[in-house]
Amino acid sequence: MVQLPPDLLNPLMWILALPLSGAAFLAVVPRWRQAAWLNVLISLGTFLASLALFSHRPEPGNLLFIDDFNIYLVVLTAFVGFTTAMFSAAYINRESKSKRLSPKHLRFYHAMYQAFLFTMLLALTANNIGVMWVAVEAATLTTVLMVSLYRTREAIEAAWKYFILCSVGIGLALFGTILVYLAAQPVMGDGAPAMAWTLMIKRASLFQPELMSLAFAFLLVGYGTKVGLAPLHAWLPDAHAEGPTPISAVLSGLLLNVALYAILRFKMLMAVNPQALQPGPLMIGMGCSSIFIAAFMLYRRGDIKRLFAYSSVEHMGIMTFAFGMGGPLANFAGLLHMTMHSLVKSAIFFAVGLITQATGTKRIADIRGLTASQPLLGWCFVVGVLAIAGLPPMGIFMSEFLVVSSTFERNPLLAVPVMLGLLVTFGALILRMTGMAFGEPSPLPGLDIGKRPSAFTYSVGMLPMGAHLLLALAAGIYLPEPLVVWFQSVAKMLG
Amino acid sequence: MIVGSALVSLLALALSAILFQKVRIAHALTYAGCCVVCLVLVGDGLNHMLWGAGDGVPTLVLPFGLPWMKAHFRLDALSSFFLVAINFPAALCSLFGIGYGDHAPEPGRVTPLFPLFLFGMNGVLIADDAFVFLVSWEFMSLTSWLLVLSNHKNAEARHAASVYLIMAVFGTFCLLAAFGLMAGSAGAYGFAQMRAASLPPLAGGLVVALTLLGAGSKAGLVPLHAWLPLAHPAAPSHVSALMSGVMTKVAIYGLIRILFDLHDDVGWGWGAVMMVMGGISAVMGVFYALMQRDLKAVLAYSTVENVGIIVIALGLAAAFRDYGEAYLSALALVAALYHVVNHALFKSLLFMGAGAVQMATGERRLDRLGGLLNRMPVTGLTVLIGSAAISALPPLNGFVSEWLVFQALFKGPTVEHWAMRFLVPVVGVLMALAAAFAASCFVRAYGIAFLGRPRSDQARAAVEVPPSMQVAMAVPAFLCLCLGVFPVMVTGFIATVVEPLAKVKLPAAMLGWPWLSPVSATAGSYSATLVLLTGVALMITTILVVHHFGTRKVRRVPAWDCGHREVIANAQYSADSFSQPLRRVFGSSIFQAHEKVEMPPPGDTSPARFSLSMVDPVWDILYAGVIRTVGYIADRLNRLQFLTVRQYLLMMFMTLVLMLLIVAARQP
Amino acid sequence: MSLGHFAYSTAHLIGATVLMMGFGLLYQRRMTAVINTYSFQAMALAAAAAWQAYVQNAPHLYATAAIALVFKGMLVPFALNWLVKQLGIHRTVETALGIGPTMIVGVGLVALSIVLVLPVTESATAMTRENLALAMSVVLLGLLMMITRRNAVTQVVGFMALENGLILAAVGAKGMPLVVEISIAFSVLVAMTLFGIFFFRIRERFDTLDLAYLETFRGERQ
Amino acid sequence: MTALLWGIIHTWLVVGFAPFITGLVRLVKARLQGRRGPALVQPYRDLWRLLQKESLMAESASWLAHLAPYLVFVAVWLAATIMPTFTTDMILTPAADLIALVALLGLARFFTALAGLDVGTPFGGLGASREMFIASLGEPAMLMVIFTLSLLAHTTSPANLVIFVLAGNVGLEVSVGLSLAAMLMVAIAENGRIPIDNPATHLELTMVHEAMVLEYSGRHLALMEAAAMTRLLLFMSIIVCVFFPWGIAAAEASLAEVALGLLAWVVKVSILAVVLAVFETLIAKMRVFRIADFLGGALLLALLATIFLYVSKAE
Repeated sequence: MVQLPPDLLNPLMWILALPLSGAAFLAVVPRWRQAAWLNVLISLGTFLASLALFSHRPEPGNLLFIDDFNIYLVVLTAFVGFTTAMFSAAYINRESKSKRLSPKHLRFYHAMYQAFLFTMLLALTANNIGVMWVAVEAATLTTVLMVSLYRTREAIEAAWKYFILCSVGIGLALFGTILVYLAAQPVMGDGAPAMAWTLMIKRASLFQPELMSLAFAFLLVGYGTKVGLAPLHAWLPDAHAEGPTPISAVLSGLLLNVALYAILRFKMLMAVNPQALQPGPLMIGMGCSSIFIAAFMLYRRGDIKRLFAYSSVEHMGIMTFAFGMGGPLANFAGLLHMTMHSLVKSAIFFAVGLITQATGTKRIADIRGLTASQPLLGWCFVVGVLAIAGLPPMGIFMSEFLVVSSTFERNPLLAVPVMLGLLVTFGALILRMTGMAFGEPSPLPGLDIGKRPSAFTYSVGMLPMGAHLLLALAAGIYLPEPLVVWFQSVAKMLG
Repeated sequence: MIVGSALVSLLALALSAILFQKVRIAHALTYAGCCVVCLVLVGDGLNHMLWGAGDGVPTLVLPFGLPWMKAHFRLDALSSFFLVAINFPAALCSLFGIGYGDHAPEPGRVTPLFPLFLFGMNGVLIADDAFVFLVSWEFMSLTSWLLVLSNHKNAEARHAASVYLIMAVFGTFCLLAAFGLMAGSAGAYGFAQMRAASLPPLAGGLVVALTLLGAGSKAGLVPLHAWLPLAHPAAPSHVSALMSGVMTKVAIYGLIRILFDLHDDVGWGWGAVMMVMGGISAVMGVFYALMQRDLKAVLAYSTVENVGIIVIALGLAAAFRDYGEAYLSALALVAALYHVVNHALFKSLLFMGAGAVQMATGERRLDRLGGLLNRMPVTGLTVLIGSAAISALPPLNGFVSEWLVFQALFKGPTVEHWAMRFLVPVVGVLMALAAAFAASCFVRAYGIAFLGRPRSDQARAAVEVPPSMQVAMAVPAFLCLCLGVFPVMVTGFIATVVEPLAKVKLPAAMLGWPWLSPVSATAGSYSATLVLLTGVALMITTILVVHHFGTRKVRRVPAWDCGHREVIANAQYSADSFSQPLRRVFGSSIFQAHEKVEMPPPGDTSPARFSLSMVDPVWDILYAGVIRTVGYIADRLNRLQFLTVRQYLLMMFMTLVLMLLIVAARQP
Repeated sequence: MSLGHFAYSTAHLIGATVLMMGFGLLYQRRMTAVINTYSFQAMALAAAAAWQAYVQNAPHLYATAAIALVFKGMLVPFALNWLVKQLGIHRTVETALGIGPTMIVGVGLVALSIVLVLPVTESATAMTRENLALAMSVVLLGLLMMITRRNAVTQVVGFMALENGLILAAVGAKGMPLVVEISIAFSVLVAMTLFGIFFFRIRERFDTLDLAYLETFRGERQ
Repeated sequence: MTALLWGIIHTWLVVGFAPFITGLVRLVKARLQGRRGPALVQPYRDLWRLLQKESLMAESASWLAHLAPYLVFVAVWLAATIMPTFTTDMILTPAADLIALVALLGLARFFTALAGLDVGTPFGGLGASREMFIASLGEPAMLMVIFTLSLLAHTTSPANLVIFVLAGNVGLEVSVGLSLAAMLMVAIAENGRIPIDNPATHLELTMVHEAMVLEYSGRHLALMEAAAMTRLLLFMSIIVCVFFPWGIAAAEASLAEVALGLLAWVVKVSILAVVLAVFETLIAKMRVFRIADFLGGALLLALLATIFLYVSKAE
């Protein structure tokens, strides 16, 4: 179906073709070691291709397009996909030693990884809201398969929950999409143009306001389920907790962003339509409820991966809140927060993966004194948690500062629940982290399974985490001018 | 700009300390480097304060932080004053650290953070916009938190650290809110714009309240003090000295910067609130201190007291200013700043002394010490001077500042409002009580730790600490004396700092040579120099007379002790027995202090046991309450984790229906 | 014009049939009856799609109709019956909410969707509008069924009813592209669901694989 | 010039006259108890004898024990020199005010208590603990009295205070009466008189001040005793000069006036001494923990004094 622009110089083509073909290819590579490294190479290629977008930005086709908004999400996705692939190479290496995954599973895993990247990139670059929907649904299916990879009862349970909830959510999202089409069709005429975003945005002010409002309700609930907004978040913690850690990293770091991206696209359509329902209040409401529920859920978590999954819920809540506030400053804050959260949260999941492999447990109570037993890993973990908790000089402090201050400009009362939620979250994270990172170190049985990781594997495992944290730190201290200009233009787009 | 380069070099030091933490000498070198940098900063601050007035206020803008706002730095009189007041003790602590650093449980976790901590504190002082201010503020909390965690194997330290960081972030949020309100809808986060802006009364009140919460929680005002006595003692002593003697001053700086510079229309009512908070902090702080058995805990609680005194003075200043008494307000500010300097000096001195004791004996519990004055003469002497100074005894510096505060307080009734007039005497009582308690508190601490006979073998085996540490303690001790004897030297400088804030010119005669007569020529005056000279004269006469008419023979004999000689060292008065009368009188009601003596049954040879229990009402009511609430909500919400898919679908359905209803509701 | 009117009333009639079937699903107490009702609904949907294909003369909708007829109308019911036999699932429907109340809620949902769609008069063809109201009702009823029915198979049926509503809306939307792809995508989803039920041996509950296991699960019971 | 002269005379006077007052109190008490009692000059003899004796120092004592008596005596003496007695025209009066005076007494107390703890005997500790306990209530009460007076006279400097009162600006005020009462109570407590403490007791457990100096002998003890006597005189002259300042000579007064002032002071102080003796014979010593109530009462009176001041100011 997808007729790509003819010239092979179009990076967009490569961005999509590489992971797609990679998926097909990896599905037949017999030896998982090569597969792992091929996976890294393909992701690297995708990343480079995405970088090429800066130099050469293709004209928007009627199926695919690149604009200021999605270009940086594409690059971010490709980058995190690449680093995660690196980490996963090291991670899988250790997992196979501990005999948890058979080669067959691993082959499947790598194929699915690329397929997943493909679907996300497709969703990001799709110009047609229908195609975007299909891509998101496909992303769901692939991740479901990866979450159930370990075939433990927990994994299957989690995958099942994920599958059912998200299928229904997807269904509602589709209904919303149809409604949007119906709203657009009288203006845009029949057929594909009425689903092509670039064309719609131009004339969205003429769309049927009632249908648009109705559509947004369905879209917010539908895609909101995938964003993990409370109270639609139920699938998220388990899916994060039971799947392989690299998948948790990309789930939190990328998939949630993609879903939020979809909501934002429709919000932009709403925003230019004066009579339609104002999306802001709804999003603010969902954001606040997510922040609060997640904040208090953190206190009773005993499982390290669920802990950070809930923190993802909280952060998606913050972003939704920020975008709901709207306005250049709040949108800027939201975009910055999106980026920072992707980097830091995936870094934390990398750390968590290494920690669980080292200690052989996911129970927070059994993890102690990491800074003493594994200094480098432990301190990286500490830095990551401090960053996600919003302490300077990491970037998240800046974005949260912006969120709160922009709220103060609009409506100081709204800042109260946000700050309260942030404080509660902070308390929970600090208490848990102090317990895990400090104190008398706990034994590390995990390291005795097989031999200790070779220096190479170790560094490959540590590198992505370090890179992410360094980027977050740099952003917290100094945002380069072009990036800022760019963010600001996007913020203006978001209205 | 010197400050900038100095701070950068601090970062460099931290980095090198991280890299070379295996090398033992690296620690000493790092501390030496910190010492030098701090001295440079002191010099720069002095330079700006004394001669910098001419060439305007240096400012600097760096392309960091918020892209469209950049990072603004500014070094005005107030900043440079605090630069001096903070970096000088910091330099001493670094000097102390050269000898002491290796004795921290894990030096590798302390040395690299030490310069970073200094960096954060100095950053707060020179910040000129809200973002830089908050980042440095938070950075300061962060680094000090890690320093508290440096002996992380100990559960109390971990608990203390967590409480500390959470409280710190709470404070930061309050400050953030205050700044947000001051920035207003324009989102003007530069201090310059904030000065220009004027707020509606409600917002103004909120700003003051939030600032009190934010900076107060860092300074350790009751009831926000709970973290302080946990965290300060938990850190290595030279860091405790920094946190107690220096970091609390940074908090005071924040208070002054916001309430007297950025948002300078604080109603007298808020001034009264500050006075009450200060008074309560002073009394409760020192009373807690009087009950502590741990030397460093005593010092930490006494920090709460001194912060209270400073805040009383600040509250007075605010109230006076609101009533147009610019001159008295300036006087109160002078008193506050003077006490800031003094407390920074003697509190760091005392903490270093405690560190020396800990290094020599490995003990912090008072009841395991004793007789150290004979074994550690220098430490003993310096700590004695420090104790006398913090007990506000002439001719030392502590007395001068408290005298100034009293003088200002006695003018309180000029604020012609009945509430103020009845408040002032009450606060006066509180402050007088605090002063008296402080004296007995430090008689107790010093007498039990340094005098009498050793209560443990470690104390018996104690030896004096290395010279570098002795110097680090001797310098502030000497300064305590100088600042006490020549206050007029300092008050002049402080006046130059205060005048721009209070917008009034202080007549030099009032704070000048030969005596301080701040309020008016006849309203009471104090000339420490004359008093000291007379005292010396009288002392010489006494000695001459006594030795001329009497004999000078002294014979060493066993202690008489009314005939029955007491050989057991533990039969001496212990810390608890010393504080018993005050505990009986005040403690039983407020703190439910409860003494229990278990006598063994007749014929049983086991010893009688004395047990003492006290509770902290503030913690029980406030903090435990919050913890309970959060726990309750968490438990209720936690059920969401254990529902079935169908119920989750139900939640989803409800959300959808709710949305649809909203959409339906807003249709025509 | 007469054809327009006729076309409208016919489409409306078929859509109404689909909706009726939706209510029927809520009403049925016996498993086999539920499955049969579903297949009827699917066939009605097929008819709707075909009619729309004819009216809008959009041939690709015939494909949708075919999928609906063959896959949903025949294969799926067959598979479901087979599953019921294979897994020995109860022949009666377990309800979380009684039949009567469920019907009442259903009526309320239909009312809600009509209220929501009514103001959409201007410029939208009446055909779309009525169609939309029906489709939304079907979707909501499907969701309602998933919530109020305990039994695994009935819940799958609910999910598929929801999906029928979506397809109904899609075919009703004049000239909407990708309808075929979407219906295919959904068929995949449904297939996966059935596969999952069979593979994971979900007997009674959609909720969890194993009721007794639910408590100990989720690593949170420390 | 005269200021310097009067200052020097005053300085020696307060020290030289102090033992006489102590002797007077003892004598009157003895007579009231039906004993002949010691001669008036007995305290001088005691001090002299102690000076001659060699000083015994406990082995466990540190250099602080040697230093303390000198410091204590000088501090008290200094405080005494600040308080004008027979003329307000003295060189030292501007050098310090009443707050400083309180602080100087505090200094003396600080080192007495430390000295008590230094040897490391139970009784020393007991004395120190109780002394600080008493002071921690007495000092605030005294400060509040000073606060009242300063509110009245707008000064904390004793000389100006006396001048103000002499000028007759102070009518018969409730607050003045209250603060006088408070001041008397504080004076009793600070000087360790009955009912707070018994300077003549020899039952260790009832001692406060004596318990601290228990280990001292020879010249050290002499200094401690002298300090105690001077403190008694100081408090008496504070009371008489602030509350009954009649006869005190003002600045550039004639010789005769000064002589008159001197005489007036001697007489007033002696009367007060007799009153004290009578009071002490009439009253019994109270339990240690009752002291809190006693001094708490003093503190309350002082506070009331300020409040009444506002009341009277108000109308």
